[in-house]
Formats: sequence, C-alpha cells, structure tokens
Amino acid sequence: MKFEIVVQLKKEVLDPEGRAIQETLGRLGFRALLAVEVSKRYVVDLAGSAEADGEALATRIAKEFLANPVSEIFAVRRL
Amino acid sequence: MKFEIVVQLKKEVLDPEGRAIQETLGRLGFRALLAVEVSKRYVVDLAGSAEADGEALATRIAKEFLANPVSEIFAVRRL
Amino acid sequence: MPRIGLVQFPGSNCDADVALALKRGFDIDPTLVWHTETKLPAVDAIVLPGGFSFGDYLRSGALASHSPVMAAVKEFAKKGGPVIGICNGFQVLTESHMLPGALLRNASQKFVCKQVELVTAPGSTVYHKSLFGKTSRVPVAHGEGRYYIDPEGLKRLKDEQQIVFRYAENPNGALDDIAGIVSENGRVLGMMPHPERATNPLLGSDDGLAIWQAFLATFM
Amino acid sequence: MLPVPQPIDDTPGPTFTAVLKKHKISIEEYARILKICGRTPSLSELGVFSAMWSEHCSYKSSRVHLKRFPTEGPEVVVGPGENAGVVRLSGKLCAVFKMESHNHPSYIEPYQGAATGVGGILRDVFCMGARPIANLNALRFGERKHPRTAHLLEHVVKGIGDYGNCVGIPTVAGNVSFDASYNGNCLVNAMTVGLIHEDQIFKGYATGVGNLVIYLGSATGRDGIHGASMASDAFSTADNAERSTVQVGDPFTEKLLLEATLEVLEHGLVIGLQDMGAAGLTSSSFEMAGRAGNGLRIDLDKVPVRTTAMTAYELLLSESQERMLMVIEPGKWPELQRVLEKWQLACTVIGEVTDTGRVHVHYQGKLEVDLPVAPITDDAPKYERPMTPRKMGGSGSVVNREVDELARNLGVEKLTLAMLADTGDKAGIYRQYDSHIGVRTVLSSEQHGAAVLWIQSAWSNAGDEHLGLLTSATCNERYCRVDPRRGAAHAVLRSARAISAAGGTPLAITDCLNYGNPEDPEVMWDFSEGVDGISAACNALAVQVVSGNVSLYNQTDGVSIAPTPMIGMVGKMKDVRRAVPARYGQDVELFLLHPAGSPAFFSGSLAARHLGVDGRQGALPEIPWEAEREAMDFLRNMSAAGSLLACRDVGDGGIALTAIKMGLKDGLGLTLDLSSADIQADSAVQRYLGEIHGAYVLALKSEKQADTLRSAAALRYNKLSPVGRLAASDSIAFGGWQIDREKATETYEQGIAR
Ligand SMILES: Nc1ncnc2c1ncn2[C@@H]1O[C@H](COP(=O)(O)OP(=O)(O)O)[C@@H](O)[C@H]1O
Ligand SMILES: [Mg+2]
Repeated sequence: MKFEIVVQLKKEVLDPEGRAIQETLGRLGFRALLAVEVSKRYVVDLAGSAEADGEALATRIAKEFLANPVSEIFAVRRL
Repeated sequence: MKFEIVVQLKKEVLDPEGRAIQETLGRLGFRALLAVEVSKRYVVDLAGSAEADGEALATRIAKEFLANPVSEIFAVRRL
Repeated sequence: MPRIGLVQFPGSNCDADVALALKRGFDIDPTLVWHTETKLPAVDAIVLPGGFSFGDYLRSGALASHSPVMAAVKEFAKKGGPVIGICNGFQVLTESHMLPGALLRNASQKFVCKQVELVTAPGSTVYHKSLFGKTSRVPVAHGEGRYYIDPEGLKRLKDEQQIVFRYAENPNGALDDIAGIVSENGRVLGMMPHPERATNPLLGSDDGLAIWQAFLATFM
Repeated sequence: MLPVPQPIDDTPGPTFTAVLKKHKISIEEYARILKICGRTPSLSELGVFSAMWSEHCSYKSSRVHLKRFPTEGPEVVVGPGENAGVVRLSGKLCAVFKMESHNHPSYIEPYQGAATGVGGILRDVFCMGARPIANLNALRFGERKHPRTAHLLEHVVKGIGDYGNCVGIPTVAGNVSFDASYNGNCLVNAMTVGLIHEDQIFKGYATGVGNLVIYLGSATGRDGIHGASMASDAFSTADNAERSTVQVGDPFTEKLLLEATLEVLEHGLVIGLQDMGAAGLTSSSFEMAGRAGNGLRIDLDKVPVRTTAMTAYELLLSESQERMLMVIEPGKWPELQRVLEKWQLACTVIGEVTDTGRVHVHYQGKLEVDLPVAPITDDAPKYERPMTPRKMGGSGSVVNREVDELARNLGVEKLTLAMLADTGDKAGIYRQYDSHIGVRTVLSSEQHGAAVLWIQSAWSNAGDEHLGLLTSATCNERYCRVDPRRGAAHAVLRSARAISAAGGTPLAITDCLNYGNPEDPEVMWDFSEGVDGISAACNALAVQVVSGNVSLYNQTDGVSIAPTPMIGMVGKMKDVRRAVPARYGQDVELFLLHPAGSPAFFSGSLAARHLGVDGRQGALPEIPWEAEREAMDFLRNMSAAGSLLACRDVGDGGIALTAIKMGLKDGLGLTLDLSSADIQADSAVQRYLGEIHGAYVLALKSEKQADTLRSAAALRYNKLSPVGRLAASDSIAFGGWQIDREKATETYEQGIAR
C-alpha cells in the first residue's frame, strides 16, 4: 500500500531555492515563470492492507520524522 | 496555471536518503515500512492560460533544468 | 605568457584560490570572466573553479551550466580548447554535458572535507602521462561529489581511458572510485579534489602543482 | 497624515498588562517610554522600544559589569562597541573578530538557527570592510543520552557547515561539550575572523543630512518577528508557540552580499553601512542614526517585501536574513546600482538622513514612528541587578578523595574509556566543515590544537612573509560551575595555552557570555564573577577584550545553564613554518612541561562528572600566573627554535587522557610514567586523571632535545620531565593501568556526530 507524503515549507517561510531557480530562469528568458516552490515528496510503501491503518501510519511517519513542524507542513495521499 | 514537476533518481541509482530513512525508521520499530522513495517536487506557476502551452513549457523546464537526464526521471502534472 | 580565463559564477568561491595558485606556482595572472559574458576573451585555456554557483540550488552546477558564458566555453572546448573544472566546476561540466556522468549527493549524505590520495589511472592524455605512477595528496571538500554514470557509460570511460584520477580511499561513494575524468579528446578535465589548495607543503601538500603543470602542458 | 502616530490603548488593565508583557517592557520602563515620547506610543513605537531595550540589544543587565573589562592596549585598534573588534597584526594589517550567540533560535530550529548564526556574525565582520578568513564555533549540548542531543548536534553542525561552506569561509577550529545543564538550552556560539587594512576600517554612521538610506539584499518577510525579544526570553518547553518565527538563511545571497559590500566599500560608494541583525530595520536605523547624532526618515512602502499585508510593526521588527542598510550620497546612487546589479542584489532607496535627531517612519500614508534617537540608543535602561554570592563547594581534597575511591571502584580503565568516548573524536563534526578554502590553513581542527592561518598580505611589515594568525575558542563550564571567577579566567588561559602550544602569542579576545536568568541574584553573581575572572586573566596575560556578546536567560523551566563564558582568542606568530600541531604520528618520547609542584585536582573534572560527583563541589586551585606566563614564553621560544614536534595543553581527563589523544588518531599506543614529574597528588588516579593548571604534553625533535632540556632546567617556575613515549604498540599503559589500544581507538572514534 503506497502513500505519497509531500513536505513543504510553510507559506511564510523563505524558500531561497525556489527563489533562486525562478530568478535565474527569469534571467535566462523564461518570463512566463512566475514562481517556483520547492518541496519534497516521499513515497512510502507500507505492509498491511487496511487503508485507514496505512494512512494513520503514513501520517505518523510524516509528522514525527519527515516534516519539521517548526517550518514545514505536510500532506498525505493514497497512491 | 500551476504544474507539479516531480524529479527523482532513476531506479538503478543509489538513493542514500531513502535508504537512511528506511533504516532509521526500521530501527525505531516501524516494521511495516517496506520502502521509501524520495523525490523533489517543484510547483511552477506559469503565466498564460492555454493549458497545452503551459504543459509544454513546464515539460521543457523540467527537461532542460529541473531534471538531469543522466541520473533522474521526471513527471509533470497539472495542479 | 599563457593566457588563462577564470570563469566566475555568482557563488563561485574558489576562484581567488585558483588565481593565487597560478600566481604563486607559475606566475600567471588569469583573466577573470564573468558568467554573463557571451564571448570569451583571447585565452589559451579555461578554468571553472569550485564553489557553490547559484547556491548549489536545484543541483550543484545545474543553474551555472545554463549561464551565457557556458555556451562560449562549449564552443571553445569544441575547437579543442583546454578546460579544467574543479569541484563545482566539474559539476558544471557534467551538467553542461561537456563530460559524461553526474555528480550526486555523497553516499554519507554529508559534506566531506579532508585530504585524500589520488591514484592516476593509465591513459594517453597529458594528464595521464605526466601523473601516472604518482599518488597525489589533494584535499576534497564537497557535499555532492559521488560520481555516477550508467554501465555502458562506465565501460566507455574505461575503454577510452577517460578516467584520470581514482580515490585511494573513496570519500563519497563515487562509482569505481572515480575522482576525475577527461573528455574523449583529452582536453576537458573535471575533478572533485582541489589542486589549487595543494600548492605548498605548509598547506598540507604541494602535489597539486603537478596537476596544474599538466593542465598548462595541454597547451604550452 | 496624522500629526502623531496612532496611540495604543494604555488604560491600565489586563489587556494593557498583556501588551507590556508580550513586549517584555516593565511598568517602570513604560513610564520612561511615556516620558521620552511625551505622549502615548503607537504599537510600532512600542515594538521599537521592546527591541531596542531588549536584553539582546541593550545589554541592560550586563552593561554595568562589562565596563570592567580591559579594552585598551597598544595593538587594539577598535575595542568593544562596534560591530566587531580590531587588533593589529603587522604593519597596517589588522584582524577583525567577534563571537556571537544564536542559542535560542538553534534550540528551536537547530539547522536554521545555527546557519543564521553564522550568517549574522559574518555580516558583523564584513560590514566593517573586512574580508572574513576564518570561522569558529563553540557548541554546548545536553547529556549524550538526552533524547534531543543527537538531533540538535546533527542539525546544528549541518547548519553551520552548509552556511560557512557555501559562503566559502573555512571553519578552522571550535569546541564542543556535553553537560546536563544544556539539556533544554543548547549553546551555539559562532565566531568570525577577518582581515582589514588599519586605515580602511568602516563604521556604521548615518552622517550627512540629505543623504539617502538604502535597503540592500533579500526582501522582508515575517521571519523572526519578536526574535530580538525572544533571545531575551526564558522559554518554557510547554509553550512552543514561538515556533513560527523561524528565520531561514540563504548563504548564496550572503556570498553575494559579502562581495558586493566589499566592492562598494572599496570604491568609496557608501558613507554608513550596517547589517540588519536582531530587530532588523529598527536597530540598524537607530544605531546608525545614533552614532552620527542624526535623524532618519524612513518610508516603509519602499521596503521590498516577499509576502503580503505586512504591517509597519512587522516591517520594522522582521529579522529576515541577508539584508543591509546603507547611507550614501545621492550622487553615488547610479554607480552603486551598477555594482549591486552585477551581484544580482536588489537595492532600494527607503529614506534619507535628517537633522531632526529623530527617526520618522511612514507607511501607507501614516506616520508610524516619531521617536528621538539618543534617548533610545544611549539612555536605554541599565540595571544593577541584585547579586548574591553562591555558597562555594568547599574543599577540593574531599572531592579528590571521593573521585579516587569511586574511580577505583569502577575501574580506572573503564573510567578512562568512558572519558575517551565523551570527549571523543570530533572528526564527525569538523570534516563537515570546509577548513582549507582560502589557502591559508596551516593547522586546523584536524591537528587538534589552535588553528594557524598563513597570512600573506601586502599590508604587513616587510619580513612578515610567513606571518601566522592563530585562533581558538573554548570554555570549561565545569570549572565555571565550581568557581565562576577562576573558571572564567581559565577559559582565557586555556585559549592562550592552546595558542602558545602552537607557537603563537595571544593578542586579544572576544567573548560570548552565556548565563542563565539575570533576575536570579546567584546567576547575576556568577556573571559578575565571570567578568572579573576574564579581566584578571586578560590583565595577567596582557591581552584585551575587543568585542563580545552577552546571552542571558539561558534557562529552561527554571533551570539555568552552567556559567559558560566562551572565549575566542586571536594570536599571531612570526613564522608559520614553526607552527606546532597537537597530534603526532610517530614513535617518540614525551615530556611534560608543568608548574613545579602543581596540584592535580578533581574538582570540576571530567572524571568527577563521569563518576556522578556533584558538579558544584570542591574548589579550583589558584592559577599559578607566573608559571603560566613562563611556560607560554618557553613554548614560543621552543617553537621559534624549531624544537617542538607536537605540543598539547593538558585539559579534560588530565595528563593521561591528553597524552593518549596525542597519538591515538594515528594509531599509536602509549606508555606514560609520571614518577619524575613534580605534581602534587594524593593518589595515582589523581596524578594521571586529575586535571592540572598550566601543563603541556610535548614531543621534541631529537637533535634539539639536549638544548631544550638545558633551557628548561633554567626555568624558574616550571619543570620539563620525561614521561614516557608514544609508540607503535597495542597498548596504552599509565600508572600501572593498561588499556587495549584498539579498544581505545574504537571508543574514541565512535566519537561525535557520526
Ligand atoms: N564545533 C567544532 N567545530 C570545529 N572544530 C571543532 C569543534 N569542536 C572541536 N573541534 C576541533 O576538534 C579538535 C579537538 O577538539 P578538542 O576540544 O581540543 O578535543 P580534544 O582535546 O578532546 O581532542 C580541536 O582542534 C577543535 O578545534
Ligand atoms: Mg584539545
């Protein structure tokens, strides 16, 4: 059972990487590129078959290990 | 118009981060965790409204900049 | 007097060290070339120095490889002009496809700074011939130095004798202990270790001088 | 436009009390604010006071004590009070340096907290016009087994490394230790050393009425709002609400800012320049105006922002990183823009210098701040907080006996291994730092002693082609807990010993005084004792304090940290070819240089801590100043004569641990026999594992041995005794105890941050 966990910076937190990519591509002529946000995506494969349990476990993993609550938020999605 | 571009290492390339996460969680007792894949996710916001154009541009950005064809693959998705 | 172009990207930070090494070791004053230049000045060879061009954002070397100056550097190399890329410069070379393969995050996932020993592989370029049989002590300092290439690519590198340096002790998980490779024509060298930092025994080693010497010998 | 800024509602009551509390402003301070304003302040103005009068910016609890530091000396060019201190190295060549804490932010978000700490101290140094050439970091974490320690260590080190490596400044030395008192409050102290020409030192003055105020660097977001007041706050683990104020560092922008700043200063394009550090735009504008005795008009609508709907309050107090405030003559604006564009940096005119002596801030058609500068910068509150001497820990001999007995019960071999693990191999830390970039590094963390940098400069005196700059940072918090005064003196001494052991002469220090809650009279007493200890040591060694930083309120849930006056020292040597490492890799005879008859002691020792002895117990022996000075001179002479192969000052775990570590990383065993050394000890355990003032383990070049012994015989206060050898053997033997070398290596290398 696979889940996707996307971990991204909270809206207000500076994303220097996204900014650098956007600015550099802008200078290279990609004027249509208005913004770039960078985040991380994890795909976890979990044993067992009960979807609810799986989702709970994926959420726990995201919360306790993958995301930094100080600056990041996460979203879990069944694949 | 926003697109998600997910970039990840090719299967045959060692992903030390995924492996480290899995090992750490395994040691901590998360036995149900069979595998972890890590990838980078970019959300690009593009000016203009023609979906096809947007998708073509997002793909071009992914192909020319965001992914390295030697070691990575990518997927583009409209958000 | 050899004319060497030293390319500077925003975030390059070993440019001054390279200039100092060339000055102290060979009394050469390189010409600085800013990344926005579309044409190279009249030079005999090009150095792409180490550092964190564009903050290493996206992938190290990726954004720099699209700089205007890189089109000119590619042109230069296509005509047989000698180029050396060190550390981030090597990453720029692979990202620009001027050298095969890719440099990935170290297997340890950590930045590593230490002296390493480099073993020169056999081959027919100036680099191979002038350095073969020596081990060179040269420092590495990088977070993304794990050389990777697919099996066919590796086979080609070996068949064509494009591998120049191997680590005696692999610090980053590089495939086949690869620390430095050269283009098929032997003119473009990329290496992770920093020969500009190994130019005086007081700084830990002067084995880098022979590497610079070999670079100069590609065109002198 | 309103004639005065919109006043807050200060009707006495719970709401108003809460507003004051949130701003950490006392009722008395508020009365003072009313007087300064001559009316009720606006919320933005209250924010300004809160930031400017925070402990962090105003040093209100510490100022009365810091006056006692010796700050003037023949080589001191700029003392405390500027962005960083300056000391002369040779001719016109000067070193600029400062240490700063980023403790609280690093505990909350270790990676970004540590990274932005490095960024901040770098800016302090380069905004004086100096090129940074070295970073150091001094770290304190909770006990090794505490659940948060490993996480904090890993991320702090990564944050420091990623930032410094990217900017391209080598991290050449540091210091780390673990103690339960830091369980809820780690310390991250970062230091930067730069080089400058004496006549080109730049100060942050907003002079010249009509000159433009320029904003340079990253756009402003809500980062770290209230950060300046947060650093003055004792946070409780129950309340993590402040977690949203994380500042994110961007070392790439920092590198551009560094190059751009040095370029515009070199071209004489700016008149005043200041980093927007703690309390961002507020402190930089008030401080720049204050130093020049001028006023400023600031138009917040012009400030580049990266998020929407920011209030004036937020814009004034944001601590977004990698920003600078500059003052320039209007005529220089076009050229300035050209330079900054090359470095891809945004710059904007946001105001001008006025002759009003006041700061006026406008935003969205309103006057938000109208405050006089001088009363806020110069007349900030200053407290002589009550102090109560602590009851000291009694007799050292009681501790000596207790440790001896406990050690023998546990087994001396076991204790030694435990101490080796505790002070284990720091390679896991320093290998993550680029230590060679800049091609000046002769000795760094890898060689275990003070760092030595080879400074070749056109500004130095002729004949100084091999000039060396040495630097080291340290503090022993266990000593400070036993005796806050001698402990602090020891921190200065230990840095001086390390620098002398490498062959250098100490020049000056910076400090980072990390203490607990100053409202606790015993903590305040610790602090005052610390200042006196540092001053005494500086006077004894003829070095001065040229810069520093105070970090108070290092406490969690009512528990204050051990007093930790971190000392960063800079020294020099004539010829780096004579620099002496603290490690040695070959079979060699060892000698102990030590004050004759000096006592080994267990009070505050590593052994005592391992054996669970109460850390406040005991007493530190008096510091033998004459002997210390004589030994340092002797070492410098021996180094200059090229007699020393290696030299290591005796530290944690006493002579045995020091000698073991001298060869362990190179796979060497040891035989150590202290029977010919002139050490006072009641037991063998104390002799070998007890700690000692002013001692060094060293190895001599064989052809210089006879000469060295001869000159040592003439020493008045010190003895040089043969004490055994480093040898390619499988065992470590001392005082009748024996440890398997491989076991020791394994224990040591499990080390730190693997
Ligand atoms: N946080 C740190 N950053 C950089 N170097 C460090 C750090 N902590 C320790 N070191 C270096 O490691 C070496 C050994 O540290 P030290 O505290 O002297 O331990 P020991 O005496 O146990 O070897 C020193 O050269 C020191 O500069
Ligand atoms: Mg030491």
